[in-house]
Amino acid sequence: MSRQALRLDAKKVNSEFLTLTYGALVTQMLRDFENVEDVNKQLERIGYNMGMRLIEDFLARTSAPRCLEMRETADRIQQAFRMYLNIQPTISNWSAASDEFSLLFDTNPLTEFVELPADLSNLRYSAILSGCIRGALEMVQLEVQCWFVQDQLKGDNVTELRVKFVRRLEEAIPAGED
Amino acid sequence: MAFCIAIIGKDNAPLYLVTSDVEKELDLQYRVHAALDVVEEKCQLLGKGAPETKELYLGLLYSTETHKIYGFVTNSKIKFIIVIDSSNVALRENEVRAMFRNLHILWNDAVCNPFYIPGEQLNSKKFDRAVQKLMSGNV
Amino acid sequence: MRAAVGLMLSHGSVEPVMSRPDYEQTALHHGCLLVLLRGVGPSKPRTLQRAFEKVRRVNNIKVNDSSGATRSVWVRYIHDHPVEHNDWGDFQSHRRVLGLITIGKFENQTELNELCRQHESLKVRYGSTLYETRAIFVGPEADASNHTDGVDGTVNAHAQQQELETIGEHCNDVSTPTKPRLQDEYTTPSNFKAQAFFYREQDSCADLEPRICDFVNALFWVLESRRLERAREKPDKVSLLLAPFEKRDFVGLDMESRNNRKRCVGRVMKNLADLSLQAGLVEDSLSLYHNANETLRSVGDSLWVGACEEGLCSASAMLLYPQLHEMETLHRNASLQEAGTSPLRNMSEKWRASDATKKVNTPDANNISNNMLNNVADTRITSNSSSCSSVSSILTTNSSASGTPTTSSSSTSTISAATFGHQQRNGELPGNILKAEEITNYYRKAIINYSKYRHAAIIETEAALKATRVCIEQNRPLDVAMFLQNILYINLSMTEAERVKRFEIITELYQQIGYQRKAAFFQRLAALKHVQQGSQAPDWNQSYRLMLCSFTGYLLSLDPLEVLENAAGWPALQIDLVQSLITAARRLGHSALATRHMTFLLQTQWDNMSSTEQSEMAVQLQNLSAQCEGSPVPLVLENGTVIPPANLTDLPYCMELQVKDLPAHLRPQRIKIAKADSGPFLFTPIHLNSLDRRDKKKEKNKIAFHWVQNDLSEVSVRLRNPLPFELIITDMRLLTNGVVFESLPQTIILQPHVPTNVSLHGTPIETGQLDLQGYSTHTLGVKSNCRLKHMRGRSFPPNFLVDVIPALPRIDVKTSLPQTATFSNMNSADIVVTSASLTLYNGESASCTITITNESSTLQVEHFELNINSNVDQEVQKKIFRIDEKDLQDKLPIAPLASISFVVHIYAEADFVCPIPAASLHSTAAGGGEYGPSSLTHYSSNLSTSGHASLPSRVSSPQHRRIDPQCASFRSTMSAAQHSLATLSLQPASGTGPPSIGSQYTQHIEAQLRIKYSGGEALTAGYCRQCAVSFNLELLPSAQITSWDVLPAEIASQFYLVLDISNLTAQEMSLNYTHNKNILIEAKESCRVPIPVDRCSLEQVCAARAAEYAENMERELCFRTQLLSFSDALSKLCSTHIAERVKINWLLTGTDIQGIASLRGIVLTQAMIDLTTVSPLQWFISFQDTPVQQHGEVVCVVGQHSMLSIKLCNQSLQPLTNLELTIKFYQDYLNGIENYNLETRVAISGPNIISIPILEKHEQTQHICSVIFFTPGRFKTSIECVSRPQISTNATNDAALLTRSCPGATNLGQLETLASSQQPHLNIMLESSYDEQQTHVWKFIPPIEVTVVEQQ
Amino acid sequence: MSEEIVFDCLHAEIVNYCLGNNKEHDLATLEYIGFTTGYRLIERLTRDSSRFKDELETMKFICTDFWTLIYKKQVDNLRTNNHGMYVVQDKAFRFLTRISPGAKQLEHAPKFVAFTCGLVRGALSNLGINSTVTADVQSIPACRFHIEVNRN
Repeated sequence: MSRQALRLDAKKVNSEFLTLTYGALVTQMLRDFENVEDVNKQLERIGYNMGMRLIEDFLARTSAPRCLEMRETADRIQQAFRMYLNIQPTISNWSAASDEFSLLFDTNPLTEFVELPADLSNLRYSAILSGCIRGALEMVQLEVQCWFVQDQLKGDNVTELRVKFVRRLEEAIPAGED
Repeated sequence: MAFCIAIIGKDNAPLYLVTSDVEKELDLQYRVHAALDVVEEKCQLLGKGAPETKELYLGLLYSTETHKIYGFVTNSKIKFIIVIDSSNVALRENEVRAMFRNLHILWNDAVCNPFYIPGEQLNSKKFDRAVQKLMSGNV
Repeated sequence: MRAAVGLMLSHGSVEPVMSRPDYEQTALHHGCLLVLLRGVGPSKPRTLQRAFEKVRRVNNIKVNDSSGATRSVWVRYIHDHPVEHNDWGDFQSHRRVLGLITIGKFENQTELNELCRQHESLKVRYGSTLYETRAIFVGPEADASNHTDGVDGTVNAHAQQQELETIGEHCNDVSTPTKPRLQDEYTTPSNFKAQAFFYREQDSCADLEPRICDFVNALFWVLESRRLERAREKPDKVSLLLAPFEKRDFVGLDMESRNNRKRCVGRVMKNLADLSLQAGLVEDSLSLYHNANETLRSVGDSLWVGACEEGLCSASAMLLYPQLHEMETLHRNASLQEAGTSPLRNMSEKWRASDATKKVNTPDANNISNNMLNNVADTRITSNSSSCSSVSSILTTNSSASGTPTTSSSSTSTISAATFGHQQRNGELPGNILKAEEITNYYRKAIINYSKYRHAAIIETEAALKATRVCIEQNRPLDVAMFLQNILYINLSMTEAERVKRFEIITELYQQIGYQRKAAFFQRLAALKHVQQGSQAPDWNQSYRLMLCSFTGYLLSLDPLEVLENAAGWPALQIDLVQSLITAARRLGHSALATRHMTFLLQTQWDNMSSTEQSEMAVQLQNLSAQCEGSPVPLVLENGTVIPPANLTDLPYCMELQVKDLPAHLRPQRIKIAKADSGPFLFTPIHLNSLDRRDKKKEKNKIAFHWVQNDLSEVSVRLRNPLPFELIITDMRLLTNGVVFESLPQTIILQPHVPTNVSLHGTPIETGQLDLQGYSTHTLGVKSNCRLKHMRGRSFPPNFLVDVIPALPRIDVKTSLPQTATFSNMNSADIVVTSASLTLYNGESASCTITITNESSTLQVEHFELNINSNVDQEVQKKIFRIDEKDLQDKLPIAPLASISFVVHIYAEADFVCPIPAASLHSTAAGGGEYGPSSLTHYSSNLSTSGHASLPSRVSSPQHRRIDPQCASFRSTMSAAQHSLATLSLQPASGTGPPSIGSQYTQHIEAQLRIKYSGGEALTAGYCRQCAVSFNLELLPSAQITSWDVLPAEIASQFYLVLDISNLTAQEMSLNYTHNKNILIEAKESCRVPIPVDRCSLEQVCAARAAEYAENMERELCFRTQLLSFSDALSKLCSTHIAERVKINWLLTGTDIQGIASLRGIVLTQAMIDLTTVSPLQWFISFQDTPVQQHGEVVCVVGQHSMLSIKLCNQSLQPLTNLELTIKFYQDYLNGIENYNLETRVAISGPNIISIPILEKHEQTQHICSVIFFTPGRFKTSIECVSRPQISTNATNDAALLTRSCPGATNLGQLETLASSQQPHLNIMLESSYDEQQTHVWKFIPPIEVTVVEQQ
Repeated sequence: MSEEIVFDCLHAEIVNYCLGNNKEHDLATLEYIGFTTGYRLIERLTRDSSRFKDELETMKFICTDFWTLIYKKQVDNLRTNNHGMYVVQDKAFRFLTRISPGAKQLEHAPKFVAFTCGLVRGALSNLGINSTVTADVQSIPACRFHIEVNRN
């Protein structure tokens, strides 16, 4: 490692690299599709795929047992965010049936530098996150819905991601189990 | 505390210019523009083995009875220029340096906005706000 | 020394501060003798210029001093010199004027006196410092015998005194050699003591230079003496030298104090240094300065320390940069010109200079100077590369302003610089000289020291400028910038004019180091100063000039194209600059320029302006152009600056430009010309053609179609008005090159932002290639040429190329028939120029006269060809339309403006025959001989309801198709037709299509009479035009044959054609069916008419068959699958047979409308055919051995058997097979009832049905039987012979195959021979190929009537 | 590192995305995404480094510091012909380590280097060096990048 690089905080560079690359991807997509909704879908899908791969890594690292109820799941998700994006969303707004909760991000590395142009107000820039959660949970037989309630990019002061339990999937043993 | 902050592109096209007093904007723009010769001079001196420091801060470009004009160049050949009030003797040079550093950081972030197209004029609320802060001297 | 003090006092009153800085002063001037060189007298003609130059040329002389050393003495000539500056002579001795030279021209004594007077007064003025003066008088050529009238003797006395002391003795010895002649004619006034040189106007003044040298020499020696004086002074005696403003400071101070002594000594030393420097003792001066510096610093005499430091710099500079002397000469010229271009050149030679001085620099210094040189290169690039073009455009102005000398002088100076360099190398440099970079520091120090004294402001300013110039020499741009910037800091009270001057100097110096932006900045300031509010005499002219020059700095060019090209610079500033330029132009009252610049602004900065700005500017432009409208021509300023045209290419914004083809009916098209005489031209079209093709390959801006000489042509443009208000464009027309083109002006009004299509018209006057470049507009009061190639961001080709072919004649077409309201929906309807509509009853005929007028006044129509095409098939069409081509061609050519006419004959062709009813079909299929009245009545009845309602059923009947495939085919189209007539009229008739059926209904026929015509050169070039007349025919049903039948006639050679004819018109119709047989039919009624017709002879039948064979053979050869069957041929034969013989003329009674209904296309059943043709069987019937005659009465007796002999003979050309002879007796009760079961009344011996397997041609067969009648009565005998088919269809196919595969089977004869031989399959073949499976019935008609009587 | 895997996933997805839609221009798109990323990233990474004297200095920075930061390892070899051609050798290139070596994979290699080519080109271009960056993979996961500076 050279004198130069030492000065730069590797962690920071990592997340910036990620952020910028993601930004480049989004803008490219906006070039590719004229319809913003398509972009949202694409991003969500990409997130979904990533989620499916990340969960494996996650389970491998934290040999965490299968969680039995949503609250545990929520904690894991929180943990995952800390691990992968080193941000810690706060979990809140549990529904009465405690099958639905919100992740509140006061910072979101993906949107660190982003400023949405007026004409892209309906772009869900961070759609990848919701996709990720869905993808990951599906791998552990949890079908959830996941959507943005608030977004700092749209001027809200937090970014709120809502996660709702739909059903347990009964399929083959998920990766990393037992 | 600063009259004017200007950002000038690789090709010396103005990317961003803000003044504390809109009345003076044009006049200041003229002054900033005039400063470019010296900026270029200083940029070229580097690499000519000149004793010049290798730091991005170019120092005082020139000063008049009313204005002091400082320069700064990024490695990507983006030039920053800050015009301050000559009468303001309180302002030390290293404060100017600090301003440049902050400006540089702001600029970096602005450039990292995926929706900003490099080389084009920068218009960003975020940036405006931050720069205003910077000019008024409370960062 | 007393003098000095006295002098000091004498000027006590004078304002101690110098009035203004001497901006031209350089470091080297410290070492020069200052000489005031003045033109005097009323007229200062150019002729004096030579004198001035000669004088100026003497700026350096070499003198050998007492010690024998050579001194290099420099002179600086100045034009004027504020006298108070002399007072600073103690401070810096080079500020003293030491010499005076006046140059004046005189015509007569009085003028000469005046010159003398002025010279003298100048002497008085500067008397305090002058060492020497000279007067140069240029006198008239011829002897003007005008004598001196006494000059006023009252000349300043004491001034005279002084002179006498100084130059008294010079006068005597030098004045003698001066030219006597002029001097004799004119005498200088007695009080004029100065030494004068007289020259004739045209005199080359050869001896002037040496004389000036003498003069300088003189000056030197005086100076030298002063120096020595100074040098000899005792340190303890020296008095205090003072700068003018210091006097008060030292009043009443103890001059003897140690400090002040030091001060005195130091200052004197410094003064001595100055003098030595002037006297050419640079090294001495160096050391003196150093010492003085020491001494004075120790006493903190800052002002003078500064002076010492500056002195050191000057002395060092003199040694290091002697070439600066030359720079000066160059500079003098440069200063005249606008420095726009200078930086480049100055730079380049700068480094040569520094190269020369390199040796003396310390190593690091010299590699700096190396870097400097790269650096210089760079600055040059950065400052100019981007806008070198724009520089060039400025350059034109400068060169024109300053003339050539700049370049020449620069070159000389550089050369000399080099030589100096050598000298330096030879001469060893003193050790105490300042190093290059030290000089800068010393200047800095000096300036700081000066800056401590308010009154030294000017000294300080000048020092800064000198420093600047040295730094330029050293290529230290940053230091230059630093010093120049410093100048602005120095606050000295000066006039606006002075400030402007200061800015201009700064500008110039910045330009020398290539700081274009800085230069521009100050240039602009200067420009603004010139006209700032409150300034009593605003100089808009200067302001304008400077603004224009500052363009380079802002990367602006005068040429809009360039600006748009290298879109660089700071828009906001560019806009502002141009705006203030406009203001200046306006104030100058130069509205043309104002308009031009405003146009420029709109054109170049459009994208950088907000929409509101845009419209504001547009409005301003409108106001400006109101005074002087803009046009696309270059403007030239007094100084020769050329302001290129500015066009508003995008106002309005052109979205699309389309070259239009001529209207279809005028479009030129190629014709093949068979004309032999057009030999020479014959190649032109082909050549042109090939050329076109080649062009199309390489250039896409080549237009595919042609325009025609003298034909109005069109280009359509799509425009958008980007302004928020209505934009009026007048005089918009096409811009073209190449062939002469008359474009028509066009005025349009564009609403804001609404794209509008505009068509521009024009007429090519010549033939050849036309180059469409764009269009010109006149909007907002500005004329613009908007060329495609200048319209940016719209992938337009640079131009369009259209070929213009020779003029073509043009015709007008009229018809004698009324025009149609309906549009033709045939293809290429666009060429239709007129139309004709006509309604006819089927079978009726009419004619239409068409008149062609040649509209062109010069060309005649030589080539004229017609063709008709329509929605009916060729055959029918031929029947409908007839034109006598021959007669037409005779009328050609059509002379200009003449007209011809020709007739089109039109016949309402239709098929009057309706297909046969299904009913009768069945009956025939059943084979029974049972048709006629019954079927007919049935048919007519259902006709009366509606003839066609029942058609489909008929169509679908299978047998029918079997009978006649073609019919089937047309039926199907027909049925289609019934459902929609439209389809009918649309599809061009296939087979015997539409017209043949529609006959019961009104049908529409559309046709185009297409006319190709040409003439003149175009014809020889192979072009013509095509137009068309569209015909709209409405054919109404008239007579209609709804059903028909064929009955045997009384005589075997004839048959009766019985027709049901119905009148489909709305009026009574009289029908003439056979000669002199007429019948009237009510509207919508029908009636039956019998028409006797001769049978169709066997020969014809054979012919038909022969034809058919031939055809079949052919078909086989081309492997057609379906063979015709005999009956096809035969039925065709019969139907044409009938059609030819039977014509039915109808006439609508009470009108003259009449027509002919033909029976063409009548379809016959097999039975009918058998009746139509002569029977192949010949009957020989005898009863009781008595042959039975036609209608012959046969009588026999009851119970008595009688012989009935039936003999058959085959008359036809082929065997008849499976014949079955039937004999039946019956009783006809004449009430339609016939009784066939007569077992009790008659008996026949032997069978009454005899089968005959085959009856070869000409073969006879006989059947004899005996008949017995048991009861008397009237009996009838029907004898008929039936041929029944029995070969299966697939056998037919085999046969067909066989026939095809049978190579020999080419002609009829052969087949017959084959037939006679007994090979069964051949039989099959034959049978199949002629009499295919059809039932034929041949009767012996009429039936034999037998009357049986009782026995007697 | 846990963050790395996130990026690796993203990178993989980007590759898929580009190859997902029509085949012909996908590598170009991929390269371009890299370009814009590099162009912006370098702006930040050079914030604290002093001005580069010349091309070589710049190149050094890109090929050592920059590389190390992004790819978590130093390049194994950096050579130049001093005529504007630089060759960077990475024996275990980050984006190739995850695919199993083999001839079949080799033809897929371009997908995994295109982004980086763009990244480097972008970074250089923002530092005022116009270049053409190509890569060749002989045996996964080894990879060589050729940076050719386009003078003038």
